[in-house]
Amino acid sequence: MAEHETTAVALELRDAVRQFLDKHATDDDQARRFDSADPADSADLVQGLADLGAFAVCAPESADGLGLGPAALVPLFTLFGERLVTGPVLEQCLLPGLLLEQLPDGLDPRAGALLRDAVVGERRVALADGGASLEWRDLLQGLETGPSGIEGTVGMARSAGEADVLVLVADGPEPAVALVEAPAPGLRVDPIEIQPNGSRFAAVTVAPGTTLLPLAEGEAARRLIVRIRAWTRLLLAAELAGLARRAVDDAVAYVKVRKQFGKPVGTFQAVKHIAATATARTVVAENVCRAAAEDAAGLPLEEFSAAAMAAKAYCSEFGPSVCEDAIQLHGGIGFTKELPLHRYYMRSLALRSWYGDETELSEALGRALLAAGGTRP
Amino acid sequence: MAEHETTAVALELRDAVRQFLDKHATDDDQARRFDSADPADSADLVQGLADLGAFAVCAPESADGLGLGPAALVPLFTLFGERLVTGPVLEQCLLPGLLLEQLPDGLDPRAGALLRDAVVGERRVALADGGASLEWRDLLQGLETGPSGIEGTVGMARSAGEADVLVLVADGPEPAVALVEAPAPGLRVDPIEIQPNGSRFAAVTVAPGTTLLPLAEGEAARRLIVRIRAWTRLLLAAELAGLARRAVDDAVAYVKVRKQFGKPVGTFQAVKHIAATATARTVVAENVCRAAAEDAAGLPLEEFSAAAMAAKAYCSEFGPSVCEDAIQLHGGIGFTKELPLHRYYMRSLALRSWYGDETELSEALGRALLAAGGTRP
Amino acid sequence: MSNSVHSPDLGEYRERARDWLRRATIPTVPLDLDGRFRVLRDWQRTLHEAGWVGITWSRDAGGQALSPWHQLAFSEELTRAGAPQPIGLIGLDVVGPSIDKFGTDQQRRTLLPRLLSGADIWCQGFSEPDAGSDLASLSTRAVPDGDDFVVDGQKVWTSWAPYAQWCALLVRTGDTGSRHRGISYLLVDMSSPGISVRPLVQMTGDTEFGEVFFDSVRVPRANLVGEVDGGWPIAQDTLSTERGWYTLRRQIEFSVGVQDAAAELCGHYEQAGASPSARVAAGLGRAAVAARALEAQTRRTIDRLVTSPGPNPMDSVDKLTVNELEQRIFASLVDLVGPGRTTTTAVRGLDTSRWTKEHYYSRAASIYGGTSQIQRTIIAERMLGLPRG
Amino acid sequence: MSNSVHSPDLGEYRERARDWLRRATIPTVPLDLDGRFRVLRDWQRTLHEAGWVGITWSRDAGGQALSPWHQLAFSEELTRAGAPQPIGLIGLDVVGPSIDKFGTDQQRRTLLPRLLSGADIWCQGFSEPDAGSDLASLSTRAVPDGDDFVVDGQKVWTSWAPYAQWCALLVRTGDTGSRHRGISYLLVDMSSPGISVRPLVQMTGDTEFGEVFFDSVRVPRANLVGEVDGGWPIAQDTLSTERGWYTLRRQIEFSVGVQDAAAELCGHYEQAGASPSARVAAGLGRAAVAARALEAQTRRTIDRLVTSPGPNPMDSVDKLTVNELEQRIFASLVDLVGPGRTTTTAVRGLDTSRWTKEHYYSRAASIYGGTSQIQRTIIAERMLGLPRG
Repeated sequence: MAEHETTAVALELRDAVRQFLDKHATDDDQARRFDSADPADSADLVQGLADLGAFAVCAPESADGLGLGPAALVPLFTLFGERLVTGPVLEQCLLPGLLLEQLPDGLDPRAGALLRDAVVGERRVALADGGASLEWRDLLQGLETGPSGIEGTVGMARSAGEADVLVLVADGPEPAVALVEAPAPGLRVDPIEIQPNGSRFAAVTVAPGTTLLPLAEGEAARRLIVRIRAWTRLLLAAELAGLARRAVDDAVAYVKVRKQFGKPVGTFQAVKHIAATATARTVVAENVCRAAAEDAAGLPLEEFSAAAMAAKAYCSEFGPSVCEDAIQLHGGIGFTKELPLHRYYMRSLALRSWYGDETELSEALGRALLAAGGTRP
Repeated sequence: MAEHETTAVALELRDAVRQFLDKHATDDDQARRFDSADPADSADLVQGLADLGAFAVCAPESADGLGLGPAALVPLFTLFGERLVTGPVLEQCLLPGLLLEQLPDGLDPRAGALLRDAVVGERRVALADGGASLEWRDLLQGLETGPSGIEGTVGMARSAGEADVLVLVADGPEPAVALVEAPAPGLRVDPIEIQPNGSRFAAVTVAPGTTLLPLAEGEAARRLIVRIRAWTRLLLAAELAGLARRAVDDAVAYVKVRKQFGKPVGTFQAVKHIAATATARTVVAENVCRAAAEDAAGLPLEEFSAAAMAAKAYCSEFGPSVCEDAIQLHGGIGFTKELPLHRYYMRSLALRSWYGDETELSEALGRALLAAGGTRP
Repeated sequence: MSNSVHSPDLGEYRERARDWLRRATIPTVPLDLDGRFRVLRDWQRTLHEAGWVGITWSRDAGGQALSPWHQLAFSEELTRAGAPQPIGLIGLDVVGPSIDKFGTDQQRRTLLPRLLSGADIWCQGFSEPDAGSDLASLSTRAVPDGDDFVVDGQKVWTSWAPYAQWCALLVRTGDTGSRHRGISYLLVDMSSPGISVRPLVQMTGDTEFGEVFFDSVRVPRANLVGEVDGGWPIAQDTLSTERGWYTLRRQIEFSVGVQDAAAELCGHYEQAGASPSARVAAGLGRAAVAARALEAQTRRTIDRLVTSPGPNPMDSVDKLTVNELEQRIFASLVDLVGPGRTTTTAVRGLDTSRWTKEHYYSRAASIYGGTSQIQRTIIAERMLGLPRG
Repeated sequence: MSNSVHSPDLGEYRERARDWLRRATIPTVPLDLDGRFRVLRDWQRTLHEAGWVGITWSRDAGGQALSPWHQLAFSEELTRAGAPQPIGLIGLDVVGPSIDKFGTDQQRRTLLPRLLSGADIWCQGFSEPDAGSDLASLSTRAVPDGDDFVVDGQKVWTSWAPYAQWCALLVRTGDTGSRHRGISYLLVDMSSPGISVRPLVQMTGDTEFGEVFFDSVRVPRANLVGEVDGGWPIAQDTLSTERGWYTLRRQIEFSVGVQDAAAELCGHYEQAGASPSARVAAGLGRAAVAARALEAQTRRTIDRLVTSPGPNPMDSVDKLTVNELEQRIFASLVDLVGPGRTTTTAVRGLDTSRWTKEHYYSRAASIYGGTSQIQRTIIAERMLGLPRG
């Protein structure tokens, strides 16, 4: 497609998703889904998004995808943040399409079939990657390449308990990426008791000899892993920006009507300044994601990875902080379950440290910058 | 002396110093001294403080001291912060008295004489200690015990260029503390080019075989080093609290008279809130120093050391931040040399990282807490 | 902890408290609200029988007539022993002292003993949906009718409302625009007809706050404290004391919290034979610095409780400081569980559920009991003398 | 850098700029103010002769009639080449466009060519000691007298005042209380009798700001821009554009600054054969995140300069963001020199003098050009629609 066609399709999809969410993701719906440890509570939402083509966005047209590239997911995830669309959506939107796009040649036929099924929403995909944190690698553990293929344990894999297909990432000295169908002999998926955050987690153990569908090895795998993590970070950042947007919009609306001392609290300069600061940070959060998406196609992989880290670092820091400002602007009611606001805050904190909070990503980015001799990234 | 007598003497001294500073440490005087790399510019101030007995505060009465203990220096250093009393004052107030008090028995006679001279202001004392920073140990380097005694280089020693007597701290596997008279064969003191900050620095190199006056070795030295560093930190913290106090007081006075939009800027809520936050932090900074001083006599050394680290960490963080608030409250004029405020800020930044900024001290304190099994310190 | 304002030697008192606590059966507090209320009320009775409740109250009012330092020392020992505070703090810190100081003999005689023992739990009906920060604009009306007042209106942020036997209620008895000059202070039996309660669920899942609705509730005139329209100074008088005690109790909880976290981490690293990262050490240390700063600040609070009780803008410095440092302490601690915060799994020995909940709760610190914004305005105007709008 | 609003392909233009810069003699800027002014003015002439000044200006006004993206690309290349900006930015960004848009033909013809070439350096007489944030309250008076105005008053924060040939002056021509309705825009020859200048020394030691005193200074009526009492909208119109360009230029300087710091550290660690600590890496990374965030934000600034020039509350979002991120960048970088900041010694390869100075200067970011407080109020009222006091 030409660029303007791509943009038109992306905008059309976003509008369709927005209309769907207006009906099927009201605050009450999302409250129910958010607190639930049961995937069944978000099955209708996931199916609806599949029907709209959300999981086909970045899949190549040859695999029944929309061929818009993962950059088109960024505005969608900002919307998902604004509407608190949670559950196994990120992995499902990103991974099948990205893998099909990156691995078109010689892809294992069964793997191809599984991924194409996922594109149309007939299978659920999750990611087992020990690299979802650097500082907490002891908690995350990870997979590596053993004598008979990928093996090991990932301590926390998001949505793995409800997945039919797991993307396994081995990031040791011999990098590899493979699929595994669940259930499978040798594969253990143990759900973890969660605190409400919008996502479910499971520990994933792959025993030696588990039947895998290899996707990439060596340098190709290393690059694929960098790419998967970069896009995951950028979409998480976009979701965080959306959460911040919704929180600050709610807060601004509230301080216009809420009265104390005989006038709207939004009249008070202290309130204005908190709202203004939170707004500016939200605008920057949106723009830092948008800029990374704009750059994705033109940048070398390592530079794009750095841009995604920077976006995630910014949004990890200011997403939660904007939500905190929004709670403060609401006063006591902002701290209760009377309003949806608290879920936006809880979600933002959950996303903050998933694939790196601002501290570990700043360190990683600093190291990348030093490794590159001070030039980009 | 009984406790109430001690307090009375300390208060009397503080009042006398205050009156002296009113005359001899005006803003103009301090501007001249602050920017100067020449010790001669603060010689009169140092002599005045000596005459008032400031250097005798914590020396035992047996050594012509006031016997008030180093805790009595804490309010004095808050005052020094408020009045921007800089130069070689901290080392001179603390070290002779503390060493004479801690090492009464079997002290080398020459060392005793030097320290007693310093108590009455007839010699200048400085400290050569690589432990003035943890993170920047590569810059600070340090001394250790060699075959013939203490040797090595301290990259930055405050006021060392103008000292007659250096206190050498060797903190390697064989801790030791010694004095050296300057000049001495084998001792090099190389002044470092400074940026205006109220202190001068020199690099100190002690060659093997330099004539030293040993003060302590082994466990006694280790404990003495902990004690010297703890008091140094606490007095630096007190000075930072005083700098913050002066900055916020100036800013509050300014916003009461400075008008914009037809009224004093202190009328605006945003201005009020910055001033209030800065005030609260200043009060806490003062109190955290005062509390550590109150506790000094009753706490085991390691706990007092932790209390001093905490005080320094708090004041390192909020001393400069209060000055930044004060500059912001002043608007453009706060950023110029028209007012003394900028010197308070520059001084606070210089003290922030001397003997540990909030980051390295938090880490050190965390490690101390973990080493103690979670109980105090 | 030493103090500057002639603190008495508390060694013996502390020893007695420790000794008693060692022998006492420290209750396990259930998570469900009913159970929690029951257990904590029983615990207050136990404490009261042993002479550990109303420590600073006069003997006349059923207390121990000891100093604030004694109260603080006991609170410290209680917290260090892992024991909960008595449940009736609103009664003990706010309402009781008001009744003692401003109430009638009859009120003192009938209400205070049951308040101390926990037989009666009190709630506080001050805030309203449209009068939170601006308390003086409250609109719950009390209209005299024979020997009663008839009360209509709504209160909010009333803690333990569904469980309380009594409520200290601020009501408007003056004209609509009378603000603080037209407010009276009533004591209301919560079993009176016309009272209904709706719990408010907080982000933490706790539900001890609620809304209380008053629909033509009859309150005997004998339950008025002070004069008609004279309720404002009564509320102000004890609110300041409450704030002081709140600061002191929270500070103790934070110090113990930091020590608990350190002990959890220690246990983990010892068992794992590993050494904490710079980030873990610095995060714990950052919390410890904040806890110590707060401890230092509260020494001056207690000086004030002894030497010059009553409203003081320095109370707002305390409150602002607690807000800021509480948030810092728990942000620093919860930061150490990283991505584990979405689960209940212990991370590096840390009790993830506890620290995430404490962290969520800390966000309310800058709102409840007067927002940080209100405190800043009080500091600026009453302490720094900056001109009013 | 890609852009969303149809940015042209700048590859060739950039290549031409790079090529020119490679061949040009990049000046070394002396530290003393006289030398600095002289060298930078010469540099502007050199740039102008090569067609790199007034890039977005119309050909009619002596410019290159290219897009803001061209200007940005050239500024980037200039900074990356280690070359200074032309000195006459106030003329180029603020005064020149005002003269071009609102001035007389005579003003355009005589003033603009010399402004572009650097022959005339302009300063801006807007702020006053009692009219900083509240510019509309300015009180410097201009009274008509024959063919002249007679100007009396004082301006402050006038950059390059001792060196400027011309000053764009806002004066009060209306009644005392007329605020923005009684302000006129005059062009004043700085060699006119009655003008005196006092430099203000900043914390950084820089002295390019000054106070300017006007004592019965005669200014020909022909030097009025627009109508009498019509100066306010002229000033507003270009102040917004200035803010946009300021943001863009600063962003480039920050990005290059972070890269310079990284290169300095790299050189050190390579030479030392050591590896940076977590704190060093995180500090550098933190600065890099801030620089990237600002880069992302300024893409939208340039979109705005192209599609909807003129005052926009989003300008205040930009300014607030620059303030916050500039302070963060330099606080993060100067933090890396630790206790070395009191000296001029390089620490871990870092140019201590440079980073301490940049850090000091960054504290002015939230004051100069409209304080952060003013920006927040503008955002709240004009963008979020919060009610005015």
